[in-house]
Amino acid sequence: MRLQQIADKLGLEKLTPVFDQDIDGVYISDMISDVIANAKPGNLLVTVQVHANAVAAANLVDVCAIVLAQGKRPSDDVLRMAEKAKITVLSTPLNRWQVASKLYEVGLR
Amino acid sequence: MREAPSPRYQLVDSVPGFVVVERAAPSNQSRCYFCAEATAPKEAYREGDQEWHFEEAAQSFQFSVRDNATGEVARFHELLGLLYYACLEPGSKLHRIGEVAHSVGISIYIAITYDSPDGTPCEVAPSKLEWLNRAFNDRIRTPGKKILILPDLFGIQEQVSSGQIMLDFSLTTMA
Amino acid sequence: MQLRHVVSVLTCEILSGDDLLDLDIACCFAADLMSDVLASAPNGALLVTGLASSQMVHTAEVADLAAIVLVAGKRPEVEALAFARQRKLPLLLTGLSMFEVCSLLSQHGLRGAVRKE
Amino acid sequence: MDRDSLYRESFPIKGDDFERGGEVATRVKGLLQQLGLPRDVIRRLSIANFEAEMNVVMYAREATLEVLVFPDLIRVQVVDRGPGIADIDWAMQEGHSTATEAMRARGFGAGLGLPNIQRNTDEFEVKSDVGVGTTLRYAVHTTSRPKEG
Repeated sequence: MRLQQIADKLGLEKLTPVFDQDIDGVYISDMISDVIANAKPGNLLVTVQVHANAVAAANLVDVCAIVLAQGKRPSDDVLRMAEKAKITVLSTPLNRWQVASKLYEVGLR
Repeated sequence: MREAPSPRYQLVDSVPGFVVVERAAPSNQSRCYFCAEATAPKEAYREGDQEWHFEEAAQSFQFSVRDNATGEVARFHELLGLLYYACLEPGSKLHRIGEVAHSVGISIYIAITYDSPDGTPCEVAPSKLEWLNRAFNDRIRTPGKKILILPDLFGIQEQVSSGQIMLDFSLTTMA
Repeated sequence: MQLRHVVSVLTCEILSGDDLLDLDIACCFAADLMSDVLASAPNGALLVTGLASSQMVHTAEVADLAAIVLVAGKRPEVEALAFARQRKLPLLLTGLSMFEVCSLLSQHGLRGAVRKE
Repeated sequence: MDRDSLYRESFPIKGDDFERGGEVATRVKGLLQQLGLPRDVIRRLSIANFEAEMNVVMYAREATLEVLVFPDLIRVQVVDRGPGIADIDWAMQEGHSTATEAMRARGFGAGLGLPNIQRNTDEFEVKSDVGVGTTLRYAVHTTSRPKEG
């Protein structure tokens, strides 16, 4: 499934331009070490972590996008960093649980 | 989900633990080490004329890299964390170098290491860094994108804060 | 959903609270940042987390949560386990990821937490 | 070279070998540490060496980085076989160092981190033949005499 489709279906707010690509699975964590160890390339990373290191880790493991749950918004510096690394940042007022349920409903595994 | 082809170099044997930061009195020297115990030790202890006190702990992990072609395994016990160049002060030397590399698709990360007992940073052998680079690059699927993990050629280790290194500090803050 | 149902859906190892499996779970909250749990988790929720330190159980106690599922095969700190047993706080382990836990439980009808304002 | 060096060592650099980018700078840093040089000297040389190495990795086919140790300075010579630099003055201008897209569009190969190499060294010289390659020579003065061994 494409990132743009997911963003539209879940009504996610785009904090950066969408760098559209195929999504391969979902990884939910707020822990940088977890993301480095376990997230897979092409994963959609769902988190409330808005620290610059979330972008640094996302870039390192080549996740396709970051979905910030609970309406979290990073600073403009962090958004610029993400955009530069071509990592899409999306935001939703839903919490992680709700995001997970919806992603599962639309068919992500 | 599509099955990715099995990469040659792989992160394996992930061991959870803590990065423990401790500080000595009276010298006020600080150092950090990895602790794979279930609980980070918080008791103060003496070493020579210094008394070391627990200062902070962050959840972290250590891992090995396996070469699936030969079965060889290298453990990265000296690696504390990675520092993304973009997390550094804009205009600093490394930030500028990182920007240049970024413009040709290379993401620079600096391997930040644990301290040896005398407080100086450990070093990651070049051959091991090559494995680390291959392990991360084998996972990349974005065409043209490359990860370059460098040792601290630039002497930045002493200038960076734990917040700039990819670690899970402040996870447990109950603010 | 009863806690025993959660255990079977996620094939959990029960570290604490094996006598509390009749407990009824109203809803679920997934988080690693404890400040987030305090701010947003409703009482009685099942906490799904990857944080293995004792702050995890302390936070669950303070926020009056029903039980904890530790994901991705992590083992809790010794102190965390002792605290959970002492306070009769069920502590479950699963090898599944946070996404798998959330999506499986929601498929089985468990609701997410409605955000506290 | 107008006088003999105390020690010299050559390090080959291969172009397009990203995962080993920085390896030569790392090995040279180890050598400089063994010589007991001041930390600032090591840092400045390491930055210059890394820049030079990355130039090769990004733009050239192959190169040799040679380190020459003198009592009062460390000299480095990087000879690459690559596209060369058509307009060295332009490549040396600050600001052009990061404009790689523009540089590539104008046919510049190396020259990417040249101003930074110059900034970090006490002597700096660049010679280039388009289509043949580029030779960088730079040196950092050591304030203290290198230790034996």
